[in-house]
Amino acid sequence: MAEQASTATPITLIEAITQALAYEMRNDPAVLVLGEDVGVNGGVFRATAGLSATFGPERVLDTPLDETTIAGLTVGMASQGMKPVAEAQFDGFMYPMVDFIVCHAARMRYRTRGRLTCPMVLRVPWGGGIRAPEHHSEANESIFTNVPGLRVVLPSSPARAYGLLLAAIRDPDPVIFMEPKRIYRQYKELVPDDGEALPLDVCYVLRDGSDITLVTWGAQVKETLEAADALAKDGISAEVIDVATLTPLDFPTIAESVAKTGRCVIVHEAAKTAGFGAEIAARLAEECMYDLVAPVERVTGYDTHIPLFRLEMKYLPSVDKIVAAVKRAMAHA
Amino acid sequence: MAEQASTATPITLIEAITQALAYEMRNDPAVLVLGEDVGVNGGVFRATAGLSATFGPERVLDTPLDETTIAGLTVGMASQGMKPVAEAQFDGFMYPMVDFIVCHAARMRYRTRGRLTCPMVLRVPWGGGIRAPEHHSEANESIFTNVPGLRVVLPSSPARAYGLLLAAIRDPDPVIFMEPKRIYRQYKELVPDDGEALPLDVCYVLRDGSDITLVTWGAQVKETLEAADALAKDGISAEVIDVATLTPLDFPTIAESVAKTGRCVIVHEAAKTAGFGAEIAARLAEECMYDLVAPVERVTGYDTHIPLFRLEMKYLPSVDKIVAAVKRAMAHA
Amino acid sequence: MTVAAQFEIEYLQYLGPDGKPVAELPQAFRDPATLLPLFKQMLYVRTFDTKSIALQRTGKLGTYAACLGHEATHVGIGASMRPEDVFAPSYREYGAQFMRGVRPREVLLYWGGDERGNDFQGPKNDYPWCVPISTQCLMASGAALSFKLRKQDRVAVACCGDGGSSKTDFYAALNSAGAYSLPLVLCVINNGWAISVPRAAQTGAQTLAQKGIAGGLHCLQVDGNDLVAVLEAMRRATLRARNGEGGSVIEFMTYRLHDHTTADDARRYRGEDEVKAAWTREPMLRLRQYLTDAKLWDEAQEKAWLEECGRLVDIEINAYLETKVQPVEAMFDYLYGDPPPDLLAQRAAAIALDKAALEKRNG
Amino acid sequence: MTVAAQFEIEYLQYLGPDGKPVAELPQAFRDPATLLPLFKQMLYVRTFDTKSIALQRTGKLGTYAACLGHEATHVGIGASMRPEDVFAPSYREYGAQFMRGVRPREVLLYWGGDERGNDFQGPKNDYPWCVPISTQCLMASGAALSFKLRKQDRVAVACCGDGGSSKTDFYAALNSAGAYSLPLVLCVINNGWAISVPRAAQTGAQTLAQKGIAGGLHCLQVDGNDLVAVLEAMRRATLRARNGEGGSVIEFMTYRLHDHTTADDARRYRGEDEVKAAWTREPMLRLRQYLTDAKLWDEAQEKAWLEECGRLVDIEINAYLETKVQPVEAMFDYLYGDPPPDLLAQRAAAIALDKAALEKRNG
Ligand SMILES: Cc1ncc(C[n+]2csc(CCOP(=O)(O)OP(=O)(O)O)c2C)c(N)n1
Ligand SMILES: Cc1ncc(C[n+]2csc(CCOP(=O)(O)OP(=O)(O)O)c2C)c(N)n1
Ligand SMILES: [Mg+2]
Ligand SMILES: [Mg+2]
Repeated sequence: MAEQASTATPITLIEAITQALAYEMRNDPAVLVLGEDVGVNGGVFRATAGLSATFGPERVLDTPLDETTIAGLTVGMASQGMKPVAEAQFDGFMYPMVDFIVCHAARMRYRTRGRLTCPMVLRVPWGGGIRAPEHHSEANESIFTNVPGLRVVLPSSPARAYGLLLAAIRDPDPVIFMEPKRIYRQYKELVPDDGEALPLDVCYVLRDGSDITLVTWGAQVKETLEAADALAKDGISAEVIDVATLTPLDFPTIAESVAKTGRCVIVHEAAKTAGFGAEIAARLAEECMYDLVAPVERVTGYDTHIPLFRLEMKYLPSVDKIVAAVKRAMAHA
Repeated sequence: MAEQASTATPITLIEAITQALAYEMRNDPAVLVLGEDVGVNGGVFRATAGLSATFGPERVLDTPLDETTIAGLTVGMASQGMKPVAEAQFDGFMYPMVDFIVCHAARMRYRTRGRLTCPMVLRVPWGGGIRAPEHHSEANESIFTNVPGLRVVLPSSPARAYGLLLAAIRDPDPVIFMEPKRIYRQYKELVPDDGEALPLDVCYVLRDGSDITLVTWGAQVKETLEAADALAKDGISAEVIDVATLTPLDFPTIAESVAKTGRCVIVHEAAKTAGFGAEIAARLAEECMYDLVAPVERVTGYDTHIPLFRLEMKYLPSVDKIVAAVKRAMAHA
Repeated sequence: MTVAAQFEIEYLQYLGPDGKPVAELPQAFRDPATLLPLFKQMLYVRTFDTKSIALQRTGKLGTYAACLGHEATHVGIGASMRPEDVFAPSYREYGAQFMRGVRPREVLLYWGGDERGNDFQGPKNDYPWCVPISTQCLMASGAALSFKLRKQDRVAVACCGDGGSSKTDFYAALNSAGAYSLPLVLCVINNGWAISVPRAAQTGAQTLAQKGIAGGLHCLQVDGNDLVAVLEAMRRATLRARNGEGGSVIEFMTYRLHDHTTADDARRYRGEDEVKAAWTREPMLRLRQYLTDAKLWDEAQEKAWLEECGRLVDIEINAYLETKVQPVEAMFDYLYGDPPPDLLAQRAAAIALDKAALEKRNG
Repeated sequence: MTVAAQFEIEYLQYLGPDGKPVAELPQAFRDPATLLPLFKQMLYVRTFDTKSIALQRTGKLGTYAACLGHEATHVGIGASMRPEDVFAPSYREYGAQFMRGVRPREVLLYWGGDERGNDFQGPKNDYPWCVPISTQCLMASGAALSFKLRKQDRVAVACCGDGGSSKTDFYAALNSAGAYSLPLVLCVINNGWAISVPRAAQTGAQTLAQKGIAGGLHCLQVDGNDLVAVLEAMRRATLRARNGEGGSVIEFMTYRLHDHTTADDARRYRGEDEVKAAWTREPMLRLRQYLTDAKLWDEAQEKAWLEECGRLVDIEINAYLETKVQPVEAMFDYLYGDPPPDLLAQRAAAIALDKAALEKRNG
């Protein structure tokens, strides 16, 4: 709830989102929130819980049920001096927004030589693993990663969610902000409501290691850290990097790690082919070939749709799959 | 023109498209064409010229001006036993189709366990270099390459256009068929109207070489072959592969070539980051590390939007850029 | 003043909330006996709905979208179609689907997280449940176009909600149906709410029926709690469609008596009073009264039939509960008609992994 | 029969094709002197259009979309707006844009392949030309929403074509304008054709104006070749918008006298007769007659003014032709407010490459 924003109790990732929204709405009158059910209902995941009561319905707009509308209104408002934070209710409902994001949001500044800009954020609960119905479990970040002019951000902890969302709202350009819904409530941490934004083009080294670099983002950070723990028991020291800001990509942090470890496994839940992991592997092939002592591996979703929930966990990368890939990499010297 | 279909004169790539459409419309009554201006007008690029006259307006449907509509009607017809070939007038107008392509076309078979299917083709004039207005020059293939259930095809010669379009129409699943508009009329070749389809998951080795593998697709095949010619003069033997069917990818053909040459430069006109070249480089990093004697390079569009036409040629990969990349690769032994 | 165009939207209601006729019943439905099997079907649907909710509450089903209160609209729509027509549902029109031969166990499988729920054994060409709102309307328009082009005497019927009528795909459906004069019936089931967003917030239009005017379609607004009105509206619309007179938009006024889905808590956003009032207008009440007045129904019959419904639904529930999870390869086997080599390799790897995990688990 | 809703669409026309009033002129435009500057502006626009086409034909401009025949509609729309309003054009409403301060050289730069054409020195908040059909309508709805939320007395005006009125974004614009009761005027410029597709193939609706009914908007159909009708329609719609009465859809009936663009050949798909007939209804003819009848205009004045127009347009053309191509880094410099390091590295590489190429060329 917005009112609890400044208390010093540990909060979940989703609460950190709410806290950041409330902070920035207090801080900047140009900021407003819009989406389906974001008002009185506080969002289907409660990300906007309390905001309507605190800031009023004119700053927390329930929209008609149409994602094209949400995207178009958002671009329209952003290009006229407001800072809208739009919500797509689920990842699978984002596709009708692609046109406005690609043709207008990502190009407004470019097209008008800076005369008009598009400082907006599109928040999207992202990814699988919550036993939800169809189209509620998609890891579709790569729809946007080849689009210049956008930023694609995907935090994986309450603190990073808070700091990166603030940064996204303040950024002068459109940011696609994907939220790993599977870990919305995974754990709590202290996130001071100090309005401190995090940088938008930095990868986070979550764990130091010397034998192999594990690169991941989103909910998979959980499995990857667990895999690193398991590997440690086998004497394998894994460095874990949360990419967090996919595009523009902070490759130097990854390169530096691989220069040290010589090995890299990339973990993501989107399908493998042309998933964003490909870009990281490609950069490694281009820039770090002489550092690598083992082939790069990607542990990803299979090249099929994430199944309905009876099978979905078999689709997603798991600790076992990560450990197996690392062991294959460690077999190279 | 459809009527000239069986004559034995050399034809351009765009004429090969028309020839394939006419062939398959004669061959299969379930095939129909729809899009904006495809009827009497014969399409803005004349791809459907003559088809309305030959097959009648019920098989060559002008649609209302809405790409969502085109996509939705196409999926609706395909799932009820027809084989629609839809046209998006230009690459930049394809984005509103993404929702139907991703949520329905690519999933119809999967979702219904094979009860309903979606045998459709979406034809799209693709890419830059024709001094066209805004949104008429985009290389946006990677919007679709991470989507399971689709095929993304991109021919680069009249013969391949003919054979691959036939294959695409006959394929039981949705195919995104992108046509490099810059080389629509680049040259003519003899394309017998024999109804012979080409396989849909095969890369084409256009030129044999031993020193380096150049992997490309679409209009860039032209510059890449020219670069190979230029390199030959310098004593560098470049193998040139036209990927042609991006997804599902025929990686073995590429791997086999790189096993021989030890070097690879990937050329495409889309922006670099998370362009489809990343997937090929990633596969090389995973599967061919021990074959590579030089880092992989990508010669691509920059990570910005293709500019309006006064600057567009400076955005696109050029022979010079390709040659320079090859020379860098050749410096590694 | 020069007038360019004029329009009028008719409202249909035959049975008032108290079960008394408010207008002369249409010829086709004047004999109450024709309504009896449909009333029984409505009771069956409600039984199914109640048990499904219970199933979800006890953890045996995933999120479930109830149809409480929509029974007259759903059953009436299903009853108005021919087998060869095509139905494109959203996600709660079980009443219509049962009339078309979809089995309750399929509904449960779908909400139970198993794609086989969409592999209807009955209506082979009907569309599966459709989560992306209103996209089914446009697919149905495409289906209708395919019927027209092939000169088939078939109608496509699509349902969406009041919220769904804001979706651009809904507009695309009516625009294309008008442009090609297609045999399409767009059923807008106005149950007052789109999750937490009330009907009034969706649009400035006085009725949702009038959206059809934008495409030159036939428009009707009907009392969706009145089975007779539903049947009559559908009769007119399907007749027009079959006669080549083109598409219709019908707005069915009903009410969502349950939460949006089992994942929702409607108390957050709507008042008790509104729900209480809606219960006085719900569809069973009036039809039961009407049939009772016509001496076609009584309490004993109802009791017996409800018992039978319970028994029938339990058979379906058991069939669902007994359906084994698909093998891991099921996620690969329905993606392409002609699966590519890389995918087959992933499939083999997944099977191997699964086997290894099983062996590990079994010791 | 119970009626749920009724609608009527008014048609506005004041000056017939022969320049004689067909109805009493509205108060605000009864003095012909108010029309004179707008007529002159229409002539200026036509001069610009003619010269631009010639420029394209001689290879000095890229594809160009002419506005021949649309002058009354375009100029009338532009004349009805206040500077602080926001205009969202499609791609041929130069007449409206010139009224708002867009310079002809900017139009030429845009069609000449240079993004700086969109960096209007005049109306800083107006939208740039919009190639993806009708998306400007929905952005304008967003702009209108931002005005309403900030309690600014501003109106957003968007234009699209008859074809554009089929686009889902157009529907989304009217739906949202209705839902939020926004100060938005949607101008549908019905020129009979969407490239080769005639108006009749776009929709089954008798008028395009009636699409507004779908969103509960105010709807009007007007003779778009009659400047007075255009002005009156816009006056009513902007007044409603400013009074908080919400959005409007206005259909302007005009005709595309030229090919779709210079890349098109309309003879492929439309008959000469239709075009010939349209020339008798074109907007200059009647307004010239009306002003001549009012003794405000004569041949000599026209000749002098056209010469002046030619001179003025030539200044703009020369300014365009003299504008140097942007440096290569221009493709990097307006992408992000805060450009990332990788992009800056690409920028540096592109500059170096360009320099090397230049040096190579220069020996
Ligand atoms: C494209 C899309 N956006 C959002 C959702 C999430 N969602 C599911 S149902 C629903 C409300 C639907 O309301 P309505 O159309 O009135 O149908 P009802 O549920 O009332 O039957 C929403 C927003 C969705 N399924 N699809
Ligand atoms: C989304 C999209 N699809 C297709 C096109 C190609 N196109 C450009 S103009 C046009 C026809 C527009 O017709 P209309 O809306 O009537 O406007 P007019 O050109 O007649 O003014 C088309 C199909 C486009 N620009 N954008
Ligand atoms: Mg509803
Ligand atoms: Mg037009």
